[in-house]
Amino acid sequence: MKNYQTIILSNQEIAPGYWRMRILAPGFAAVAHPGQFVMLRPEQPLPTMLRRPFGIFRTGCLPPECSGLPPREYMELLYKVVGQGTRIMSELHAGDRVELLGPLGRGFAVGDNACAKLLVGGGIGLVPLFMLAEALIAAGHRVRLLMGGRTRDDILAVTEFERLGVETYVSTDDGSLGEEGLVTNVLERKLDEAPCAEVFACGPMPMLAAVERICSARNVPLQVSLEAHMACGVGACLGCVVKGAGHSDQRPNYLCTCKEGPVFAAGQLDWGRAAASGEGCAEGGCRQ
Amino acid sequence: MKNYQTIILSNQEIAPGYWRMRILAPGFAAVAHPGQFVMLRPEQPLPTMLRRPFGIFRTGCLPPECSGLPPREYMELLYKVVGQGTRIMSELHAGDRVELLGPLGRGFAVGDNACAKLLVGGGIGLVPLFMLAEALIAAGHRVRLLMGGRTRDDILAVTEFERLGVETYVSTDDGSLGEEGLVTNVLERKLDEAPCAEVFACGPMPMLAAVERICSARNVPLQVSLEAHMACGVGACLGCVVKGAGHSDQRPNYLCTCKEGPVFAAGQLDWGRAAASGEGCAEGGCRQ
Amino acid sequence: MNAKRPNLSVDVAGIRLRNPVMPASGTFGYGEEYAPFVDLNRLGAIVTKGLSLNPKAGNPMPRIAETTSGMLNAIGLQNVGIDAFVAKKCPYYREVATPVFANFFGNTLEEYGEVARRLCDVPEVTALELNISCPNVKQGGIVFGTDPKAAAEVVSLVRKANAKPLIVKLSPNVTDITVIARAVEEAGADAISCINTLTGMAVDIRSRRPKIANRTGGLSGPAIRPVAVRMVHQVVQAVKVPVIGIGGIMTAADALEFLIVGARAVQVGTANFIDPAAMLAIIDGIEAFLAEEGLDDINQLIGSLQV
Amino acid sequence: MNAKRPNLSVDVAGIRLRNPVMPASGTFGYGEEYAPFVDLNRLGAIVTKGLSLNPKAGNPMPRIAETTSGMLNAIGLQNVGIDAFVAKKCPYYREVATPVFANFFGNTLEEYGEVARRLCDVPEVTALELNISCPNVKQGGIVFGTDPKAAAEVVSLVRKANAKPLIVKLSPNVTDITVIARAVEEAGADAISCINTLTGMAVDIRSRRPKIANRTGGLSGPAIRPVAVRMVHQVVQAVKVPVIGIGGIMTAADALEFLIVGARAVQVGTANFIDPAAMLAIIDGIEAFLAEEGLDDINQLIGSLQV
Ligand SMILES: Cc1cc2nc3c(=O)[nH]c(=O)nc-3n(C[C@H](O)[C@H](O)[C@H](O)COP(=O)(O)OP(=O)(O)OC[C@H]3O[C@@H](n4cnc5c(N)ncnc54)[C@H](O)[C@@H]3O)c2cc1C
Ligand SMILES: Cc1cc2nc3c(=O)[nH]c(=O)nc-3n(C[C@H](O)[C@H](O)[C@H](O)COP(=O)(O)OP(=O)(O)OC[C@H]3O[C@@H](n4cnc5c(N)ncnc54)[C@H](O)[C@@H]3O)c2cc1C
Ligand SMILES: Cc1cc2nc3c(=O)[nH]c(=O)nc-3n(C[C@H](O)[C@H](O)[C@H](O)COP(=O)(O)O)c2cc1C
Ligand SMILES: Cc1cc2nc3c(=O)[nH]c(=O)nc-3n(C[C@H](O)[C@H](O)[C@H](O)COP(=O)(O)O)c2cc1C
Ligand code: FES
Ligand code: FES
Repeated sequence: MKNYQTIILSNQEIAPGYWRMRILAPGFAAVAHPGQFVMLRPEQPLPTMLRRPFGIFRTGCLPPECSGLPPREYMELLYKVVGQGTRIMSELHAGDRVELLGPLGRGFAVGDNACAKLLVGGGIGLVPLFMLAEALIAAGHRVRLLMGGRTRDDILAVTEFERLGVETYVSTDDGSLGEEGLVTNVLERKLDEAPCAEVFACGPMPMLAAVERICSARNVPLQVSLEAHMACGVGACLGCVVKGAGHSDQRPNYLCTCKEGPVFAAGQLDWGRAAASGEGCAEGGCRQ
Repeated sequence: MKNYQTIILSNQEIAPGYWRMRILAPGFAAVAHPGQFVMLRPEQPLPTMLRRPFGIFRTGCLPPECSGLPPREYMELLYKVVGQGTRIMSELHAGDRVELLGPLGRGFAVGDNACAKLLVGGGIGLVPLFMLAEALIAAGHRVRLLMGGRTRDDILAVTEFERLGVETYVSTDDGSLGEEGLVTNVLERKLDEAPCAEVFACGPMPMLAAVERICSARNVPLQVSLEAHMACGVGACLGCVVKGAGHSDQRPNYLCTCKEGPVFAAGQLDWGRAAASGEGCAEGGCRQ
Repeated sequence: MNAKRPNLSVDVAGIRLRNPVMPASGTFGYGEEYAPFVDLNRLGAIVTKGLSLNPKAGNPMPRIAETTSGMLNAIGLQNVGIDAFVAKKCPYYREVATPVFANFFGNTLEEYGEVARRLCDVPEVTALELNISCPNVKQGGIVFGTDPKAAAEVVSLVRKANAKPLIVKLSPNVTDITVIARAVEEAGADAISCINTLTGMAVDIRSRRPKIANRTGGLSGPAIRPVAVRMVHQVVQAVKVPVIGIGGIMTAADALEFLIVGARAVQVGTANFIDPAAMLAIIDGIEAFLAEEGLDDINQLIGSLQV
Repeated sequence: MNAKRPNLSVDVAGIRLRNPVMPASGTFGYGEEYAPFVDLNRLGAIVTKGLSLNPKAGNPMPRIAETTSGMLNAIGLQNVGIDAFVAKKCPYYREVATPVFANFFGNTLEEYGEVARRLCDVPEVTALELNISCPNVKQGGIVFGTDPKAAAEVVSLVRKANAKPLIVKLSPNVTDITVIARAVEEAGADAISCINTLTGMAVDIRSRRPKIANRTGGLSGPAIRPVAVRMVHQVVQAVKVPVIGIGGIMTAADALEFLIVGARAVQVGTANFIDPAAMLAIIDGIEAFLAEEGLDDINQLIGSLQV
């Protein structure tokens, strides 16, 4: 975990409203785990000021150039323009300065469970699954990606997963790409076909809640990556809490999304309430 | 007076800390008078928000291009980086969008007085004198520019005045360019040589106060261009007032720098107090 | 898409406004200053700068300073005085088909009363906006608007002096704004506008001097918006009369926050300096929002906060 | 240039600090969270998040929202409780050579007293920072810090319960902060810190819901700085005890504004989120400013406002 004052190497729109930003980050790859995130801020006078949290899509290295430029390690974000902060990000160019805090939080736990790995991504929730897929493939696992989105525009980077050797299954709400319907339908079918599975999911809260119901009904291990509004990203402000399992007002069990997450084993969380709340993330607070 | 939503054509550092910005402004030249100003704001999310006032240095027109680009009318600023707003301006590039309100205020009155015209500029105070020189030369007057600055870096655009046919006399506090000493010494000498003169001055308040003493002692007509912190630029906020002649708490005589100025005949202002205050501009309020 | 344009008109203090957007006092001159940029006939109302019995000189320079997303001003309520206003500024309003709200203040109860009286027979003025954020010089400088009794007293006096619709503008520099709001409602206010500026200060670190000559000044602009939205929310729940929301409104989205918490109309202040046509963009933006949300009347949006 | 480095150390409530810069409560965790970015031994002090007698759950989500140049938070004073603090967090402070100020609060007088008592025999805690911006549940939820009598009462109780240096942190949501400041000084405060957050609100216009679940939250960040500087200026003139300035400090220049109006030290809050090393940059910036201005002691700058 480090505060990089660094530059953008490239920033490109890859689908309507979705951008990919490559940021120079020496030494980052060696310490980044799948599922971790960063807090980012353009280094310029801005009316918005808080850093924004983004998953780490991947890390990589540019080879040395004929011009004599040495190899350059980078990390990559995939982001969706949703508000002022991400809009400003989309207007940045190669060479513009950014401040990058990370890698932060607890990522996916990759255990020795030999069952098939099912990665479930909803829209931009795909982001943390790429490095996870890399790690699982490297460890010799069979990896499938179930990718859902509203329309074909929300289905991202699938060919990159395929290049890793991941089997991909795409579904869209409007049927404009892949199967028509919810990604959770695909998940149910896959689990019915092959119940020895482990599931890793990231996406909007209603999707995660459905995934949790499906997995807990079948006793399939599940890890989810959550989102929450964050100020510090390091466990200091307690702004990003979610309710943990067994939470009650009398016996609060709060978990910090930034520090104890963003990835949680499903059993750590209070699904009843989270599902009922319909928020973009499970609700709650920081366990001390 | 119009609110242009337009673009920058160029923005270049012409001396350490001094920049020249050319802004596309169709129709501007036809209505701009020497001594008027604009209120400028980069059209991007910013932590600073108020527009900044700048004198109009000159207007011009780019000829049509082989590429087919039609002739483009522009206006030009000369500005000094002094704080956050001007620093942000200096980081803008050709093509960046700006909002430009103007031309604003009352400029120099060019009467039929046949005496020699002495233009006295201190540092960036030179700006409004260029269009004045153009107008005076066009009207057949003999025009001299007495230009003062702290060091050679503060002496700007003198050759451009010379190209108009203006005789220029440079002085610097440290003698690094031209005569060593204050521009007011040069003014005294010139007035002693040829007392039939009319003086137009813009620069820091202590300089203007000295110019006023020199001119009033000799009964030489003087117009000065003042600076004041401005919010609206159009006479609505009353933030930019200066004390007019005969002002007292009982019988206030306030003048709006933005609307009744920025150029005033010396006799309109309350010099006693202004000089004593040592502020960057005469002090006061808006006459109604 | 809705073919019919949504209704934007609202009723404030018995006055029908064509839309809920008007300038905040002191940021739009007497209206005329902005006529080159804004068709005054498109506004919900025109609000004049603060008027007093006698012409007022205002504070020494510098009077304004920018702060982060805000500005401080200490204009000192400089104005032409009520008689010059009536004689020289009012005739212009005859050419404009928009209601005019005359904002005014006094340094004593008597002054407040007298200004109100002199506005009785001025047909160009539709309503009064009473600014109670002024020190009561007779009572040791305590601000009328920070004490519920003093506030009520000045409101009932003005209420008696002039029968025009009466809007009372509250100061945010108080522990509990609902106490003041209830006091002025009981004393006869037909509407409440809030907030005026928060008292603030900024220092030039090189000269060690306050950035404005008066030392402290009123903080306005987007910086104060969350405080303003909170206070409007509180006041809307505390009183029955309509509330006009003010504070840091730069965009239609900002104005909508106030309307959603229950403001019947909004005033736009500092934004006029940044973009002279800000109010027009805000009106258009509100209309577009209603259309997007499938609402055909702005009154469906007002007070629609889900809690 | 001055070859000798200027003196930055100041005395607050009888404690010598190596420099006047410390975190604001609740924005720096217990200190440990920021150790990867900030050498805690470079700070003037460490201020803990607010502690209460029993562990406190805090408010529902969402708890934070960004506003223009500010943020709203309604964490709800979630904390581990005083006993867990002493048992689990304090040992870490033994490795740090920086005074620790324990910020705490209660919902009743008794709770305030009891927390203070339990901090008596905790050598790792150098001083107490008493947060009186909390509702008094027994007295109908009126905030201790908005009523001079209630404020004085809680301060004298704590004063008796614990002999450590006592800093009292004031709420800005009051009509006249000097009244509260004088009351807590008389009741035995050794220093005053101000300001806590301004109460604010923001609304999501699409969902029509408040942006934070608790509806209102505390506004912090550069937006509030002018209000904070004004209040510190007022309090410095009203009391004799040292004042710690807080509110929207992002840079050394911002901190210097507070010192110039008379704050003996400053706390940095929201800035820590934006730049984890903000306090170090501020300390370095203050030192550089003193050198540029030819001052060899920060105490020459404190209170140097020219009016
Ligand atoms: C651990 C984590 C990983 C994330 N990874 C990605 C990613 O890889 N790609 C991507 O596009 N987005 C990701 N997000 C969501 C991303 O942080 C938000 O879309 C972004 O902060 C929105 O900022 P804005 O200024 O454009 O939107 P605004 O709505 O204007 O933001 C206002 C405030 O709300 C916060 N906010 C708004 N939406 C969210 C959200 N969904 N989650 C958290 N805070 C939010 C912002 O940070 C800001 O403080 C992630 C969020 C978290 C918590
Ligand atoms: C009529 C007029 C014409 C001007 N013409 C020019 C010009 O041609 N070239 C040029 O370089 N400068 C000119 N100035 C000065 C210029 O407006 C300021 O230098 C500029 O506003 C500083 O902004 P800043 O954000 O960089 O500085 P900051 O000091 O950070 O600004 C803070 C605030 O103070 C105001 N301010 C600071 N200095 C001045 C000043 N000297 N006059 C007015 N407001 C000030 C700013 O507008 C802003 O609101 C003119 C000013 C006036 C009133
Ligand atoms: C320069 C200036 C002058 C003002 N003059 C007055 C006034 O005369 N009377 C009044 O009631 N409010 C006055 N105000 C307060 C505004 O009407 C408004 O309440 C405040 O600025 C908050 O709104 P804003 O954030 O949109 O600017 C003034 C504000 C500014 C910035
Ligand atoms: C997330 C957050 C949590 C806070 N928690 C506390 C707290 O527990 N106790 C307290 O006295 N102040 C608390 N505060 C207030 C700060 O200490 C400080 O007074 C305020 O944020 C203003 O300073 P700033 O603008 O530098 O952030 C908190 C502020 C924030 C932003
Ligand atoms: S974001 Fe601050 S604790 Fe998680
Ligand atoms: S700048 Fe507003 S009146 Fe001159």
